[in-house]
Amino acid sequence: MADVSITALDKTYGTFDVLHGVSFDVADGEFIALVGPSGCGKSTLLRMIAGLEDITGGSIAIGGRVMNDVAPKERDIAMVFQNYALYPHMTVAQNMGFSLRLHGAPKAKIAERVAKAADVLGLIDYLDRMPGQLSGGQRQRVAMGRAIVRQPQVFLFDEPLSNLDAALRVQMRAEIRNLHDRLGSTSIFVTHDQIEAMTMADRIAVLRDGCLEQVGRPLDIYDYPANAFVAGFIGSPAMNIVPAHAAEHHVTFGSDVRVPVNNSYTGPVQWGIRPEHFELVPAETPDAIAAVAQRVESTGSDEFVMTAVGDVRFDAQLANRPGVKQGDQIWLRPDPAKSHLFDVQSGVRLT
Amino acid sequence: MADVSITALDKTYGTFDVLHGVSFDVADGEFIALVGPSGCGKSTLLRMIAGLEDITGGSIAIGGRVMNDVAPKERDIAMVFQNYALYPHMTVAQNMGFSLRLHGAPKAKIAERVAKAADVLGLIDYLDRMPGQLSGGQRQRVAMGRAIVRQPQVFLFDEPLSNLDAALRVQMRAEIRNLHDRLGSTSIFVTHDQIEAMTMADRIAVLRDGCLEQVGRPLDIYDYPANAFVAGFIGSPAMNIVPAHAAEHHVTFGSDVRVPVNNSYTGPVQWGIRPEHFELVPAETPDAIAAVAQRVESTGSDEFVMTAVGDVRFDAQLANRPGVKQGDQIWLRPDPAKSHLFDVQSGVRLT
Amino acid sequence: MGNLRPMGLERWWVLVFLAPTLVGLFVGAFGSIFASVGISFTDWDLLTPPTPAGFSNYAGLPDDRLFMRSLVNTLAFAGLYVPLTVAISLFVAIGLNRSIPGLSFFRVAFFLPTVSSPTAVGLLWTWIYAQDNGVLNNMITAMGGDPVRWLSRDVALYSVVIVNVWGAIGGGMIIFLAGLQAIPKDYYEVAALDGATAWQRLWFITLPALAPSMFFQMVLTTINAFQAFDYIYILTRTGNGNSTMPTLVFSIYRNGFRFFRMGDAAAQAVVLSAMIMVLTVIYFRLQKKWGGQP
Amino acid sequence: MKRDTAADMLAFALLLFGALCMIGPFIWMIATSLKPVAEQYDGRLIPITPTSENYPRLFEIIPMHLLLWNSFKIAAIATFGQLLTCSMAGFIFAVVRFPFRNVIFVILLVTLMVPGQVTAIPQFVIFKFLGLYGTQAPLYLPAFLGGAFGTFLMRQYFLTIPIELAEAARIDGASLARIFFTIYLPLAKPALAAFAIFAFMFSWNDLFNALIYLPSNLEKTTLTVGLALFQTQYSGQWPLMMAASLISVAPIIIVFFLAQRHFISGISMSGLK
Amino acid sequence: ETEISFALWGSPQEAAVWASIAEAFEAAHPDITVNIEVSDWDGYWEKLRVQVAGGTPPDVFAMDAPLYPDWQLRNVLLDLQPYIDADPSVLDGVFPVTLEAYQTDTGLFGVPRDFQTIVLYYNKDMFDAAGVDYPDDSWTWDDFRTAAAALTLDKDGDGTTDQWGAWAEVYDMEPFWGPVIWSHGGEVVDPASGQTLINSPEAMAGFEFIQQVWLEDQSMPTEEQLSQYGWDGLLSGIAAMGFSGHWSVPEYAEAGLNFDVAPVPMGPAGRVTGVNSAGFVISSDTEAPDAAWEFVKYAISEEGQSQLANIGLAVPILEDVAQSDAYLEQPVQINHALFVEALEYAHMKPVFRGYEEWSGAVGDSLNLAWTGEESLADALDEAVALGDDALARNN
Ligand SMILES: Nc1ncnc2c1ncn2[C@@H]1O[C@H](COP(=O)(O)OP(=O)(O)OP(=O)(O)O)[C@@H](O)[C@H]1O
Ligand SMILES: Nc1ncnc2c1ncn2[C@@H]1O[C@H](COP(=O)(O)OP(=O)(O)OP(=O)(O)O)[C@@H](O)[C@H]1O
Ligand SMILES: O=P(O)(O)OC[C@H](O)CO
Ligand SMILES: [Mg+2]
Ligand SMILES: [Mg+2]
Repeated sequence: MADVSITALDKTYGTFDVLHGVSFDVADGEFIALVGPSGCGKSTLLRMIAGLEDITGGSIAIGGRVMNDVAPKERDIAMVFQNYALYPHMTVAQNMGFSLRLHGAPKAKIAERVAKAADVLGLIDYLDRMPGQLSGGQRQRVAMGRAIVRQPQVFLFDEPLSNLDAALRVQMRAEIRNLHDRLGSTSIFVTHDQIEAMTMADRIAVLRDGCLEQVGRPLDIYDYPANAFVAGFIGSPAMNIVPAHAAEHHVTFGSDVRVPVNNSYTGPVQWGIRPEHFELVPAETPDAIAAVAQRVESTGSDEFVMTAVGDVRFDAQLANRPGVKQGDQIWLRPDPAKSHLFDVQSGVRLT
Repeated sequence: MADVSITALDKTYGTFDVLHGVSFDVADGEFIALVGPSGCGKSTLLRMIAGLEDITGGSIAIGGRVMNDVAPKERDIAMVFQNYALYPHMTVAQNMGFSLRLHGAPKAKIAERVAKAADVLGLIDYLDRMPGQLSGGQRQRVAMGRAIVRQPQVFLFDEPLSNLDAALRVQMRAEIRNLHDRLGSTSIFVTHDQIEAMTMADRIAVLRDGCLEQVGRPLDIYDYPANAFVAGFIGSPAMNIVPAHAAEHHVTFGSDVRVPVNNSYTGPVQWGIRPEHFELVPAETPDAIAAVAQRVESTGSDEFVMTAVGDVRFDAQLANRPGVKQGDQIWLRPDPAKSHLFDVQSGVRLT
Repeated sequence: MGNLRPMGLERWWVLVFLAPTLVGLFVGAFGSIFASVGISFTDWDLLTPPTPAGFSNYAGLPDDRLFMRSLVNTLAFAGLYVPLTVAISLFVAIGLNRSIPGLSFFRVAFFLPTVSSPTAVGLLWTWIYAQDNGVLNNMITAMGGDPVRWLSRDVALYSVVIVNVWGAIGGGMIIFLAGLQAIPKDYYEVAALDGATAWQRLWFITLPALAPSMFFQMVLTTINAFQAFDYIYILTRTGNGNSTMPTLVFSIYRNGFRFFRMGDAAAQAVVLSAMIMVLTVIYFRLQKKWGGQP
Repeated sequence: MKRDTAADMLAFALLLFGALCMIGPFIWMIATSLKPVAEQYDGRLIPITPTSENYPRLFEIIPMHLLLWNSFKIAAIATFGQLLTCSMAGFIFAVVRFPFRNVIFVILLVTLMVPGQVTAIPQFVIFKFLGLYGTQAPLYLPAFLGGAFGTFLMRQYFLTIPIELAEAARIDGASLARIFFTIYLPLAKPALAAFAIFAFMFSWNDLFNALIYLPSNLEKTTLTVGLALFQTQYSGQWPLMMAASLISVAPIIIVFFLAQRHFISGISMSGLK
Repeated sequence: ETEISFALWGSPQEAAVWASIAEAFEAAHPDITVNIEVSDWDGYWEKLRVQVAGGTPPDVFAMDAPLYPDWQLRNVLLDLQPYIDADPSVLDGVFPVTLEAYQTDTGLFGVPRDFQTIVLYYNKDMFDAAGVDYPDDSWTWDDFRTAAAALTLDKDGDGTTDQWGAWAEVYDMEPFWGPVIWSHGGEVVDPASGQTLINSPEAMAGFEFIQQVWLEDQSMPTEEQLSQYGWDGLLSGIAAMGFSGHWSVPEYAEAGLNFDVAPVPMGPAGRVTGVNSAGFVISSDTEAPDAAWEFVKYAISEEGQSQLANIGLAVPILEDVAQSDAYLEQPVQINHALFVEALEYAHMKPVFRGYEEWSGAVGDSLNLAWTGEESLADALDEAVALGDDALARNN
């Protein structure tokens, strides 16, 4: 049993509060993605779970046992560090096999597990290199390898794929998730990559400035963000959030733009709509917003159009590269079912 | 004038060849993205341009002057290191202002430029911190800041955004491109992020195993990849590439799947189709492929379906989350205009 | 090793930075190395012009009873002194790199013997080792034992090693303390997660990361061992400036500067240097094997 | 990280024992220096009639203050010279690649192995030729010509500083001199502190050169020479000799005390990812 | 205006005396300035070697007679014979035995400055306390042995000796074992034939006597014991008798000892003591040989010697001065005349090339006998073997 239970966790560096009363539980065998803006405390939280950082307040339990005062090595945890922290004096193979060696595993077994991990990670040719002779991505993979040969109860990953190219990432994503499922271990995975979080995790925890904003299943968070921050943070490109006035199944904003929404709330609101929930429609289509394309970026598959309606800026992501040009006048129809309303003050979702 | 001209560049570490005869030119004021799999030599190339790495063969010229033997500080270059390389004993502000200080800039000017960069980078609150007290993303931003306060002739960026969250990345992307345009400097930008490469760069250079595979404008590379490697590498999720037989505007593969293509080549080929160029169609639609969904991942906006047709695996990316479930029998129609054919042996594009 | 290749103006800086050392090397030390080798092939009394002697100075060494005795003494001394000094000072440094109460006191305590000139403390040790009323023998007789003749021919080696180690721990300690400071904390964190015990951290992380300091300390201690003079002289000297436990430098010093046989002295110095160099090369190898930077 | 308190306590106990062994002789030394001559052979640790008279007496017999000042002046200048030139050379050896680097470094190392007396005579001739015989210059000038020990020490330390820092600074526009002074030196504080102590100590304890170069009159010479003269003369008077020894050791202890807090750098090398 | 440098070993006090001599000299020779350099014994030779090898020795420097041949043979000393030939009266009245050491086949490269004969010192208080009669000229070595045994005491009864009958330096032949061997009819060394002679039956008899006093009776402290007490057993108050030259007088007096001197005891071959002299030499490289000679001449003149006699460290080389009040009526009142009388039965300390190395080899080996590590015979064999090696190396 290796469920992780975090209760009212506080962390302070000197006078600087990093975490404020963070609580959540990770079930045994669950895969949790931890996301949040840079500097919000993700690495700190992982390091506290690992036992590398003192706990200012609250508690951390693993498998039901409070770990606040337990040495890291007693916790049966493997961690991939954001800065890799490879041992510079050991080869790739030695780095990866180190913990098994510490646990007295027979040489053959170490070699076998290292070889297997190296194979998955595309490091077979580099096993005898020193870390100093590796590229950034290769180092990151070694750091990864060091964790996965361990097969511990709990995995902690701190942005383990950030230096890898797309193809490798996709492959690694699947490998990590497979490994997790095979070992039945519990994983906490810090990432800034939406896709990683959405596709790999059973649940996502969103952290902001040391506070937990929402924990939930990926699509729940995507579809029903608990507040404007989560709405804006999850999904890329980010949701458009516009101050507006809601009344009777529609919102109005700007000089007098009016769009339908599936919500009967009345009063001042923040209206949210994701860029991909606009449809490019012919001129004057009902409920469409007239906008001017200010900048167009193509991602290959899609077109990302930055527009403005009066003072209000919108981004829209249009499938199949319709060929919008900068300066074009276009009509965008928001999907009323995909609109979100948030409280003006608190940002909390209004339903 | 700061065009960068790279001619027949070779690099060897001991007996290990990292770069083989790489040649390309970067025009003055151009923004080039350098992409390629992990370990292909991107960082090495940047470091050679910066003057940090010996040139085994070939030459590098900046502004028409051969730089092979010119000290880095004479090259008027700023670089963001993949591993940051912040000065551990200097505060964030000192790190960022260091090069201006070296160039004898007045204090007020240093402070002003640092403040401005810190503002853009969201580091205002951290100016007095030491690097050791920063999160990974914050460190990366400091590394970034150190380069941008310089306003040099040439910028070299080595994966400068890899540790940032989506929102910040989008913002930084725009900021970097703006800065580049405003200063009129030349930029070479290593990234593993497709979107970054596609949206920021004037041209993309694709490197594989130390060889340059293709240099071209982003959409050209996306739409007309020069070979199967580039096709597979650019675009995420990656293009499906299937051994097939082409004849008369169609290809056949597997037991007897047959799909139309806009190409009259005849013979054995590799047929390529991007996941986003499938359409989910009702059963038995002409030209559609019958496939079984083996795994479905949702990225929020899209659905990513891994399917198989007999032994052949396909990935499809379907907009608007149609709600495919694992095990469903689905029909996918590839867009014939978006099909690519590559030579079986050489992988070269066939037109 | 850093491989920054200087370009343009940087080349001048390299020269400027090395200039003092190079001048020192050429003016002083360098000349004397070659001079020593050269002199070893001559007979020279320092005052009248040298006469060529071929290999005779070397050939005579095996028959020189005093030289052979001092060679044996030196090897025995080094064999004990080097490992003891390195090991103890390393452990002390590791101990003092922790946050324990009274750190400054400990540092000073361990360093005291190093700063004190042998002439000042050596006398003290003759008292500690004294046969009658010596501190050690007083303790032994108080416990009913027989007084030991600490500085007699048989025991002197050990007594002298103890004093020399005592005097060298502090020096090693500060080298290691400085080296320990340069080890990033990350490594210990990863190792802790990997399940390393304190000993394993020491063995697998601290020691390898300390390789540059260790290499330095090994080389230096070896050189010191082969050149140890002061304490040995003070503790074991006999009436005419000789010693009951003469070492190689003793022999070199006496031949060259007492008896003006520079040729013999130089030959012995060359033999001494050669031995140290062989050991240095061995350390180099060992260290490379360990994966560190030389 | 969590401290391991049991290990800390064990370490403390071991260190305490070790420290007592280390300072034992000094306690004896202090005790003896506080004894009247009549009690010097009584074998007791605690003086029966403690007296501090040996100290003032010492200053009467020899001009201690002048000797101390001379030694201090020479040691301070020499230390500065060593710190500067050895760390410069150590930096180049550790960071820069240049032709014959390893050869020169090995030759430098070999100089460590040559007994000091071998170099004494050529050196003497040079200083005599320069007209510096009889002045203090020969005691500190060589310190400005580098030295194998310090260069080796500093090089070993500089090797542990990630080379990327030098690279980043080079691109930032720093000359090698700037890299050295603004990046490497500040980061090498622990090693510099250690080396400073060594350099000071070497100079302070140097008897041979002081003997050879300085006039022997007690106003001009160093403490070591003064003490050597004094020791032959008062060899049976332990309390006096111990007082003299203590005074000669005290300044280095003070220097050590001042330097030792710099052993802890206060900067974790975390500029790198 | 000429400047000459004069180097010597000794204490600062001794330097002060020399400074006043130099002052008087300068008063008489206004055109010459003398710079005095004093070092302790070890430091003196160390410095001298570097200076001489570096080609810049002091103009005038002190010399110990046994070491003189080594220096002389290296051609670094100025031949003084021409000066003496020019003014033979300079050496008038000098004890001939002191000159002997400096005379060579090729000339005279040094002149004595003072001399030292070895006598028996004794602590009157200890004799009084033990009720033993003071030594006198009737004493034989056996009397010495008996008295020494009687004076060896364990005063506090803790089982260890705290007062010994006598002490002696074991290492160098000069104060003790040389006179013992000679007075037993033995010889020490024959430099001409390159032979060490201390294993002759006569010499053996002398050594056996020493061993009896030392090891059997334990009436003398070992070297280790001495080192603990600062070497000089009389000075540190742990021994009742000792053998030394005149140089000990000021020290003993200053330490407040109640002491006097007696002749060394007689042996089977009569009474023999040793004599040794310190001298002046002039560097052959000196730029001012005349001025240097003037100074040397002054220092061995009656005036200079009288002043020197007054420090009480040594015996003047001029018979007149040695008989004068300047020497005999020193502030410390002991039998000063005895040191001069001893010349009659004094054997010159051997002076030959390689003396230093030879004496080291012999001393080290003999030491093994005194510590009991080896039998006397074995130690002597080793001493002779190593001593002969050393002689061979130097010829
Ligand atoms: N000092 C070295 N010695 C030997 N090989 C090296 C050294 N440095 C780098 N390499 C190798 O050179 C190749 C190119 O490295 P480089 O750092 O340029 O890759 P990269 O394209 O930047 O990769 P990444 O995206 O992972 O950072 C890699 O395979 C790496 O292992
Ligand atoms: N040693 C320290 N002293 C003071 N503040 C610190 C220290 N370490 C981290 N911080 C601060 O704590 C906050 C949280 O840091 P943490 O590393 O947990 O962020 P993160 O969420 O992992 O960010 P990133 O995605 O950028 O890595 C940051 O604002 C950082 O500046
Ligand atoms: O992490 P520490 O402080 O226990 O030190 C690690 C040592 O190398 C183990 O003794
Ligand atoms: Mg982090
Ligand atoms: Mg790279």
